[in-house]
Amino acid sequence: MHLPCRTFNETYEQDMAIVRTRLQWILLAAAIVFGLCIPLFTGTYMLTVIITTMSIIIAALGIQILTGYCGQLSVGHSAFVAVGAYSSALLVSQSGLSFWIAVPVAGIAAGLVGLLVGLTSIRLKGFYLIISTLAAQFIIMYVIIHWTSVTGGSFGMSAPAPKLGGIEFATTQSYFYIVFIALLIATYVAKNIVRTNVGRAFIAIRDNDLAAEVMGIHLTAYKLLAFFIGCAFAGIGGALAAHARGVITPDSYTLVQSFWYLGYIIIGGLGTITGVFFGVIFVSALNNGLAMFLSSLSTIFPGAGSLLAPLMLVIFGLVIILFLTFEPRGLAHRWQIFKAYYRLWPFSY
Amino acid sequence: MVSEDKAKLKLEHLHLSFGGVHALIDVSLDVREGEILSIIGPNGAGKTCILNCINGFYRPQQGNIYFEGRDITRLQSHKIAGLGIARTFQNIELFTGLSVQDNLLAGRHFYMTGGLVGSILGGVYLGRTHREEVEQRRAIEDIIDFLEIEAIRKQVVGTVPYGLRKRVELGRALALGPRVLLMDEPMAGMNLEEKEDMARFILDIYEERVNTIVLIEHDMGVVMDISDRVVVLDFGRKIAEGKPSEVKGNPDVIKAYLGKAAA
Amino acid sequence: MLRVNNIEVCYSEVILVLKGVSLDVPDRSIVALLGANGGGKTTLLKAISGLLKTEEGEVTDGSIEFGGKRIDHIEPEQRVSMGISQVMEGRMVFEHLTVDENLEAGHYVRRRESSLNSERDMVFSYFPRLKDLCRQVSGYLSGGEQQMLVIARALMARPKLFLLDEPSMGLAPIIVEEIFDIVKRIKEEQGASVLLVEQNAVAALSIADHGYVMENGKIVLDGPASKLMDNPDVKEFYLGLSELGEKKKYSEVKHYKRRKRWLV
Amino acid sequence: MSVILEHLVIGIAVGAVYSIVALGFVLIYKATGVFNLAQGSLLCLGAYICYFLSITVGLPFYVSIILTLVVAFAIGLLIEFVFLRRMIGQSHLAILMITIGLYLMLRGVVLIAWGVYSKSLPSYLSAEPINILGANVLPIFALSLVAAAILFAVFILFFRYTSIGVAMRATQDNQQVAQSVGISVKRVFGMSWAIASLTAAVGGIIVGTILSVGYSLDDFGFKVLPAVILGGLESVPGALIGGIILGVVEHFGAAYLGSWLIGIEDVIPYVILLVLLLIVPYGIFGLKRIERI
Repeated sequence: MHLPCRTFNETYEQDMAIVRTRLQWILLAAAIVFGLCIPLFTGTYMLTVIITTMSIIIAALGIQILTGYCGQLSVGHSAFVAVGAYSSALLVSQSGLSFWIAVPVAGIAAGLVGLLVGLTSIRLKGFYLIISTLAAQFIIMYVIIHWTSVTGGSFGMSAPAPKLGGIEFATTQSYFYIVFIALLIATYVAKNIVRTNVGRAFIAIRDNDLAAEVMGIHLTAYKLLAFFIGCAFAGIGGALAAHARGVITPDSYTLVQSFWYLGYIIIGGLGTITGVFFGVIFVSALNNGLAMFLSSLSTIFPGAGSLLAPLMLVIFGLVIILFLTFEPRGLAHRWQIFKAYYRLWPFSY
Repeated sequence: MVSEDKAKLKLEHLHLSFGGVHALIDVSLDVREGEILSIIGPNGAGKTCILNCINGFYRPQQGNIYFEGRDITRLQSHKIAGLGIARTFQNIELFTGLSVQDNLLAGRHFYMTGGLVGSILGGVYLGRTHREEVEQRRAIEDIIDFLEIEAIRKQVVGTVPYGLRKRVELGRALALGPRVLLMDEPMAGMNLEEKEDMARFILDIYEERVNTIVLIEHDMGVVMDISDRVVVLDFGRKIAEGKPSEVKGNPDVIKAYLGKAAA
Repeated sequence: MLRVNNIEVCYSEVILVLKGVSLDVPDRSIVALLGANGGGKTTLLKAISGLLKTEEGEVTDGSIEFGGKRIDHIEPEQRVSMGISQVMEGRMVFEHLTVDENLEAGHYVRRRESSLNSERDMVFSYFPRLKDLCRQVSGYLSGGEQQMLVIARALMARPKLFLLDEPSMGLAPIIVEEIFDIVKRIKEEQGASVLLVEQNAVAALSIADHGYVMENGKIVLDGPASKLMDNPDVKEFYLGLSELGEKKKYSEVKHYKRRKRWLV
Repeated sequence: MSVILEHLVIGIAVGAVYSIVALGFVLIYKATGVFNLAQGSLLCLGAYICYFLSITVGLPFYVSIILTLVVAFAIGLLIEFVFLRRMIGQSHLAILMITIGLYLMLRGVVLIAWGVYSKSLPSYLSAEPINILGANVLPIFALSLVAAAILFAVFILFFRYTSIGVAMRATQDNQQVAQSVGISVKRVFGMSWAIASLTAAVGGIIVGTILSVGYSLDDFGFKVLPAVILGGLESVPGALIGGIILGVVEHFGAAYLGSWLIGIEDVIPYVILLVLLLIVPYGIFGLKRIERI
């Protein structure tokens, strides 16, 4: 919104650019270089946490597009993540397909399932639409749990690590780079979708579907597109996480997980791409911080570690409520205020 | 300017009812190329229903609507918009989360053909989608300038005051590059000064941009002064049609709508 | 009866909407409040009725007195039972309820004091048309009928002070006439006062005893209604008459506008 | 033939339980416009409180039932006061998310307080089936039929004939306008949460007796959603009929398809619901939104 001091837009191209000033380019480059260096100084455990967080961000970008931008509330996001995870795992381990093809295909598969669920959005709005995504959550997970011959049922199945021309990306370090690059691409794609014509159509539908129609926006087509894109991101995020862990079980894709995805974008801020990063990283940090605290506590009180999951539920639920009550625009909004404050740095007013 | 026989928009024997309530009964009317046509009538007479039928929100049970000779009765709303029929709403229906500029750009939706792949790959610095965005920005700047809303270009619509919002909505309708503009109570809730501004914009639009305008309005001063023809509705029926001066003197209209004061 | 002393109103703790507004509504009188959109008229009404709180608005300075008691910190429902009823703009009926049930909801504050039926009959004496519609779902009424219903609903609480917000908005001239007649009758027969916010200045000043003009959150002019109608600025900007007293034509709107004197 | 009848009767009896849970849902939605996804959590909490009072504290069962209802009423008031009061006037979506937050929180609380293992309530009814219309039904189901009948009669009359009932419906229509006619929106909200929590506790005690008391009872809130939607979000009679349809469909599903597709009864309601919603988008008894564009 506000430009740094002494920066003026003279052409529409400049006005539209995401990365506008030289400083922003430098910061972006620095961030990418820093990202690439992460494996050099973190341990395997920490790196796994980071990889998981990054794949969650990719999936959360999907729900941000679907719910945050297009306004189609989804309470079944983790089921679409599951579709991606299982498709990719099946394609690699059963059909022997290469990881590099399986992941995009998994994304498309999840997107298509999403499209099917999205068909209900043509007639349903608001609370009634929640039901169809909730139904998707239950029905998809029912199929995964009970189709034991294919999915291994509640015992789960394995998702082999990727290979590229004989080189196995078995180490956490090498897998980090795959996910990191995927995250960069996903962010770039998401940002582009939401700031061009397609994104404007999504927001138009979210804010006022009647007016959107009068402006010539094909409601059905764009709602379905939002479902496809949102669920495709979920699928790709799910597939990447699955291969990172090596094993997948249905209990990582419960309704509670779907609520977590909604929580990420509430905490980060609905309708912003940056917000997704803030939301997921915030919750992930909270979760891991709490885990560390409890495990250190369990030396004094044995059994404190088993409190992690329920305690995290309480804290997460409370954080969602607090954000909705006191900072409904999420962390991204705080970040905007912070940036505006340092706009004239080093001479702040 | 008004050509007598060229009907831009033709409504033939429209019947519309909602569960037993008749909203429109056998309404026929022509909107001629190059005129400002006002539709007046008491509340609930079916004025807005006519607009809703024209742009495809409601499907009349009987009757047909032709636009430039083409039957549009059963077309979907977004297709009708694409043909060049734009409208504004009684209670301002803007995209409150978008900036003024993006609201207008959303109105240019039809002119952007890049689609999804284009916007994924070329949205930022390359390709046709990018050129398109720049082009459309130029087109809407023209409208922004025309409606004198430069100062709020980048403001989120939710924070813009009421009078200006009406103008933004008008701008969004213009962004569609329409051949017919339907306006539903553009002056509602405005004071005299704002009404004058709005009247000026409507007349300017009529001269420079859209030569066929359909207006629903309650302010008789505005209706009688700026419209070429007036159609009067009452309980879903058309009870009068003609030049403002003719309608003003029509005893049926006085009885049903205008009241003693106007006589 | 109502005295507003120099109040300031803020939204979301930042946006100052009213900047020191004072206003009096004497007993048994109609006071018209004119002014441009976004000038703060509706905000003033909501400050008086207490509905500001649901919109993150707050009276930050000054006081509002009703019948000698300060009311600016009490809950809206208490103000209704003290005798202040607001009729909000936009014909806000409870659209899924029938006409009868709407009236019953209006009677809620007096449910222990008077019988529903007698109050309803009193209201029907002003709005005979509603009697025939009483089993209908109010969402399907016409605009004029809805406007009558919301006034009737407010009347069910037997208020001493009506706050009427834009009762003529979007209504046919003939209905506006009818509604204004009824408002005048209510004032005379019920002994109530009315604070009327209205864009239709001609109609408003014709029934009002006193008038205020409000712009940008300040009162810029006030006086007896007859005197206001003679003021040249009011004539030009609110009544639509040129300086010679002729009606202006919209087809000849100028691009240059005379500046209002009170804004300089 | 008699087999089908027996399935039908049992289905209806199970459905009565669903309707009680659905009723709590409808009550909150009707008065406050909140789509309460934490309804199941209230049920679960009710069951645990009853367990706590009757087993842990050791009160006589009937005393603990009454105490449970009192506590549940208070909890409803408390939840509304602490978490929802500030949200009056906010968007429905935001409030929906608050209830999601509540769901997560309450599940956490229950897990911390009572752990993951299920508990059982004292057996206060005989396990001898009784005969209704030729079908053998457990007494608990008969009890739930009676409870459902009483609750529904009370609430239908309440909304139609009392001023407070009308005030609650008015508040659902438009909060600010309700306030402008002197209805205390806060009181209406508090009341409806309290009543809904009480209803949920009744459901919790019944469900807890039929199954057992465990943390996953909160999923019941989602299980009855098809019933709520089917009946229409704001219709009390709709909740009754929706609940019974759900019970019957589920029971027949389990009886006739369950042998091939294990657990199919859990998803059948959703499949049917989806198909139905595409035909009747507002449910069977739902209010059609009155749109005046």
